[in-house]
Amino acid sequence: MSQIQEKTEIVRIERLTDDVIRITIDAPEIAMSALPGQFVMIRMGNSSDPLLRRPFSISQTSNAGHIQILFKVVGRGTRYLAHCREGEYISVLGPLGQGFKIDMEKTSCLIGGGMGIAPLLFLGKRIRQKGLKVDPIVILGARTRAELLPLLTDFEQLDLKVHAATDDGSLGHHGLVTDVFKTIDPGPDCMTYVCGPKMMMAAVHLYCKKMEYSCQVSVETAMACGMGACLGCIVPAASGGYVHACSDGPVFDAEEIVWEI
Amino acid sequence: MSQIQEKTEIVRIERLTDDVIRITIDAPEIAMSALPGQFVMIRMGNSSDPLLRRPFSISQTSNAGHIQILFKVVGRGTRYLAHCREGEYISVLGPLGQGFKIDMEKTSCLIGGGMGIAPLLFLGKRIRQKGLKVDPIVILGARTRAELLPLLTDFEQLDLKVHAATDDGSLGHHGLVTDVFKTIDPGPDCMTYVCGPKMMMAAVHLYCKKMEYSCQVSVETAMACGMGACLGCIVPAASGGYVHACSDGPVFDAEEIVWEI
Amino acid sequence: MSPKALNSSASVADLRVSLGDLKLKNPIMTASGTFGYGQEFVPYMNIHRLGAVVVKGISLFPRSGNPPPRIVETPCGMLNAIGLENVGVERFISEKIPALQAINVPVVVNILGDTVQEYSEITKRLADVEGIAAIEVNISCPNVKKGGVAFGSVPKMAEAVTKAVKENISVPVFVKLSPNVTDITEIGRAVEDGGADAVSLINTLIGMAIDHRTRRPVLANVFGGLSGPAIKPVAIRMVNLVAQAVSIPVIGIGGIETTEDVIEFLLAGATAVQLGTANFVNPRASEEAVEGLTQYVIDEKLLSVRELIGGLVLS
Amino acid sequence: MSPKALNSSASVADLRVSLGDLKLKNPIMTASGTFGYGQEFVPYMNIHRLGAVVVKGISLFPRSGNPPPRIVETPCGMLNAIGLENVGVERFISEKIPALQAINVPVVVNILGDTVQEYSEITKRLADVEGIAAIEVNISCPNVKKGGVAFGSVPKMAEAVTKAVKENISVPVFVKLSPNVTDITEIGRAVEDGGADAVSLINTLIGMAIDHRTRRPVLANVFGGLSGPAIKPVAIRMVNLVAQAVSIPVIGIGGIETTEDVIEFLLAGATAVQLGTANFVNPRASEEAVEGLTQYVIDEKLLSVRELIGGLVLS
Ligand SMILES: Cc1cc2nc3c(=O)[nH]c(=O)nc-3n(C[C@H](O)[C@H](O)[C@H](O)COP(=O)(O)OP(=O)(O)OC[C@H]3O[C@@H](n4cnc5c(N)ncnc54)[C@H](O)[C@@H]3O)c2cc1C
Ligand SMILES: Cc1cc2nc3c(=O)[nH]c(=O)nc-3n(C[C@H](O)[C@H](O)[C@H](O)COP(=O)(O)OP(=O)(O)OC[C@H]3O[C@@H](n4cnc5c(N)ncnc54)[C@H](O)[C@@H]3O)c2cc1C
Ligand SMILES: Cc1cc2nc3c(=O)[nH]c(=O)nc-3n(C[C@H](O)[C@H](O)[C@H](O)COP(=O)(O)O)c2cc1C
Ligand SMILES: Cc1cc2nc3c(=O)[nH]c(=O)nc-3n(C[C@H](O)[C@H](O)[C@H](O)COP(=O)(O)O)c2cc1C
Ligand code: FES
Ligand code: FES
Repeated sequence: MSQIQEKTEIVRIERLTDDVIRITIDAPEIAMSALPGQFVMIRMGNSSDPLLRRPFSISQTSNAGHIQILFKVVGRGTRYLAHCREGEYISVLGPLGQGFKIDMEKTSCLIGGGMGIAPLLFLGKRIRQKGLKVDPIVILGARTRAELLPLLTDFEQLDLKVHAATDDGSLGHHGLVTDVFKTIDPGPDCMTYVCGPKMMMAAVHLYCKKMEYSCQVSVETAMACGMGACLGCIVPAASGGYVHACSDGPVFDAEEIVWEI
Repeated sequence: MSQIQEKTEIVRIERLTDDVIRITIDAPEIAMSALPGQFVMIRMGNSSDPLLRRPFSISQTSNAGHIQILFKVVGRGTRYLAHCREGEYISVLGPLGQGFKIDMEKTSCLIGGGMGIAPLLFLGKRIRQKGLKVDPIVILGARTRAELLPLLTDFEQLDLKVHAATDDGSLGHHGLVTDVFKTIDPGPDCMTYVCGPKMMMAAVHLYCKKMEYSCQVSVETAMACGMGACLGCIVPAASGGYVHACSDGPVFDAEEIVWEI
Repeated sequence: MSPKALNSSASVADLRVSLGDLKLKNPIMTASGTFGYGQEFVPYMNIHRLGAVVVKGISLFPRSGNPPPRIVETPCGMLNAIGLENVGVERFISEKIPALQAINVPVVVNILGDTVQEYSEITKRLADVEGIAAIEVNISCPNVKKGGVAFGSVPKMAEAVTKAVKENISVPVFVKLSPNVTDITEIGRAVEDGGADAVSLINTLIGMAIDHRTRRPVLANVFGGLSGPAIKPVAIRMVNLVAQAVSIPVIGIGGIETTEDVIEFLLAGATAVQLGTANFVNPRASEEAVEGLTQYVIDEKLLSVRELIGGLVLS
Repeated sequence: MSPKALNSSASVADLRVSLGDLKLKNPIMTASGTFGYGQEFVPYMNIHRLGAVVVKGISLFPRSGNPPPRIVETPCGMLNAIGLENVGVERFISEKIPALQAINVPVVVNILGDTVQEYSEITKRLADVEGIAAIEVNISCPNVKKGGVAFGSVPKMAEAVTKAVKENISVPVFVKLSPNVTDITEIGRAVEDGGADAVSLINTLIGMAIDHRTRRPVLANVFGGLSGPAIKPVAIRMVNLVAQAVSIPVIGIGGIETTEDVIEFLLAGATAVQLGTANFVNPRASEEAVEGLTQYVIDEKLLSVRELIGGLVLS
């Protein structure tokens, strides 16, 4: 019997802002095998309402067998999760999906917006561990300083220099992460890893196309199963037909999918 | 706008045994107007599953505006309630139904079994306050000493002598409350107030009939609304047709209803 | 939403809708069988703020209904087999109507029968009674003359019942459709042909619950009607289908609990809505929906709530 | 229940059931479209413990299915409009069957078509393929030749499809009924007449969800199929009705999540059951139901699980 699905204990809950929360979960099997860009599906209580699990990117793993997720309270499921207590048990399924493909030959550029920053921390850490010659470039954006600051700290602890951008200019560049990206020259062999709002990812993808950078994006869709069984999580594929966000993704080469902009 | 329905705060949670819990709720309007034998309908969370409110007898009220309910964890609803924390808010509807009709002229005999003891405490207190000449007779039964003891204490604090009976003989009489009742002579003018398992109430009713005592019983049925609107909570009436447990009861003269034994 | 904001702006929000000749101050009604005879809710809410109240189904003679158990909770819903317990049309007129008139809200009388004849007779009896805003005809009952097939599942029968009621009364007649049919639009068109002023839908889906411990059906009646949030997706779709198939107004019913639910039913094509099971969970649900809808009309700067009706955007 | 107790006594619990000529080691199956092609669940459970696996519906040619969004959560349920995305019968045979054979569990192939002709052709193509335990015919699809009326809602059409499949294959044929009909027993009898070896029911109820903010249907396809616990009461009743109306076995489907649910469906008259949406919530649900049912048969000292079938006690 595989141990991928677990009754896992919440070991820490950190309220980073009013509606952004980080939860540390004791899930050794998941922590051991997870790759950056993969996600977990978490059950929202024991009731049949809400019925379906909710997907969250794995934002960090630890050698102690913990995983971390970072989420914003947007609806009933996340409200439930926000109401959980340390010591409570939740049911976690994972690690799921195809993560980022780390390219050791290129300059890495991690670009994240809002909760899309979550998987990039895990990615940044892994890149650090692999010991790439050139330091990855990290560009992170959010609405406000209050939202962005707690997320930056993690990256800085990895000794990664972060370029910040906020919608209100309260931290770093006043504007979009793409603006910042355009001011940086990573050299021709650049691999961008992007996660954030759809419009932001589309903009980064367009710029990468122009600059002939490679670009991987992590997409979000509605999901019922997270494991390729329901066929609910499709994204139109550039080659025609559809790909499945949960099993073919959530990370795709930006060229693989159709961008409706 | 009537304030009968409230967002009320749980001010105290006491775990009397593994599965019997007493909750104190700050609900001044309910506390002020409640009568012994009345009940409240409590919502089990914000989810639509479980959908319906659950009925609980009011077990005590205080001048500080608190009400108490005493319940056993038997299913999802009560499990939810058991999981609540002090300081949490729950939605309470009440006071509902027709309570006990206190007869000042007769010797009161309060007979309760299991969670049926809950409304009798409120009744005993009210009878005490009214200052009946003869002390009420109180006979309480439960499965074990562990279950019965914490419930007895409340009555003893009212200076009421309690005759105990337990299924396993670990406290008081080894057997049924009816056995105890039969050993007591309350005199001819006796009003029994009974709440407990159906078989127990039926047995007390039969004995009262034989002895020509008056007998009021508090019945339990499935309930959707608790306020006479759904017509779901019927009990076959001795006069034909049905009475409604939530609005005609839950307290009935035992003669009013049909006892299928 | 602050009550203050509401009161100060309530006058500017136009929530009026019409169901045939019946003008309602807002589209929020309560569903038959879930709101008693109105009186029961007086301690909990301001009934007069509702668009209308639909009372428990009334038959020609009193009925004591089904034996217990009559209700059981199901996932996000409940089954009921009340068996149409009611005081009968005579006592309804003498006892309930006067009290209903006192609460100052349009009263819709839901009626039911076992034969077309019975429907006619109840209607005749109600024809001269003051204080009835409209009749809602429940055609989900089995037709005893036709071997128990529900009036609501055969177009011709549904039309016949509608005609029998229409011929005997001058107030608007709504016909309440059963969802337990292959093609509800067919029944909708039939009752429109029969002269209905509006259609109400949906009544309950038929269901059953079994207690695995006793190995018995939970309900004494074995089968019961499923209501509550569980059925909302089925109801919205049927409202949407029927609203496109008929030209009379549709009253949307089924799992409505919140202002958002109301808006969804209006967008799907309903002119008015009824809240049923929600009243049990929250006796103030319908009044809160009136408040919520008022605020929505203001916030969205709608000229009238009627802009929402059938306003579903299809790309 | 301790796994140890289970293993030591598993041999004494008789969970076998028969669906026509197909003998299953236990009555727990997975529902079409909710279990992929089986492979997806290998990391989470011991698939070989299941009675059978029903694969995603297969059509003559590959289909890419409906555009997104295809799914939306509803109270205690979900709507799906996958649009029957599948690899087509050829790739199914060449790619999926070999992998399915490796997991060592009977495989039921769910098929669908737009015309009777298409159903025949898929069946012919599957007739000689090794490793198919049975065919399940999905007749909820609209018949393109008959103006889009679903095969499953007209008895004659349902019978014709059944016959077309039966004539072309020797393995048992199950026909899967749609609940969106006035009288499901009529369809059940028709497919029995057509030669079906068993009936599976229910497929999804048709429903719709609207996003009140965008004022659009949530699903690109507008309508979708409602599944999950919400529909359980409707499913149990239909299973109970059909089990009494036909003499072939009934496979119960709809909102089943737990061992208790399985027992209820068996009592209602089902010979076997399928878990659908539950697999998404808990990928181990079907295996847990096998464990739970085994323990139940032991605890209740049943000679066989078959004692439960139709064992509903009516007073
Ligand atoms: C692969 C993947 C990884 C994800 N990782 C994270 C993460 O690390 N941190 C995080 O905060 N969120 C993440 N999400 C989004 C997260 O799953 C949703 O926010 C969550 O499911 C909402 O649940 P809810 O019950 O609170 O909201 P619901 O009540 O379901 O919905 C509330 C509101 O949120 C919107 N919403 C629902 N699902 C999504 C979604 N997938 N994306 C955007 N809006 C949505 C709804 O349309 C609605 O407006 C991820 C999603 C996917 C598919
Ligand atoms: C007027 C009234 C007053 C009540 N007062 C109290 C009280 O003071 N303390 C208390 O502990 N309980 C009381 N009850 C019973 C209480 O309402 C139920 O225990 C509760 O509703 C169970 O909810 P649940 O969700 O936990 O159980 P469910 O999941 O609904 O059911 C779990 C199990 O409990 C059984 N059950 C459900 N409802 C009842 C019921 N009404 N009586 C007996 N068994 C039931 C079910 O059949 C099932 O076996 C009262 C009931 C009524 C009608
Ligand atoms: C307890 C109960 C009793 C009902 N009685 C009636 C009735 O007498 N006449 C009728 O037309 N509908 C009756 N209904 C159906 C409701 O009016 C409504 O159509 C149905 O419950 C769906 O709406 P809901 O999901 O909001 O409850 C009853 C429903 C319930 C739950
Ligand atoms: C995402 C999804 C896809 C489905 N695809 C099919 C299918 O291809 N063929 C079919 O006959 N039924 C299909 N169904 C219906 C299920 O097999 C089942 O009949 C239904 O979901 C009810 O069971 P449940 O409530 O346990 O999910 C699908 C259901 C879901 C949720
Ligand atoms: S979420 Fe089910 S297939 Fe992707
Ligand atoms: S519980 Fe609804 S009428 Fe009694």
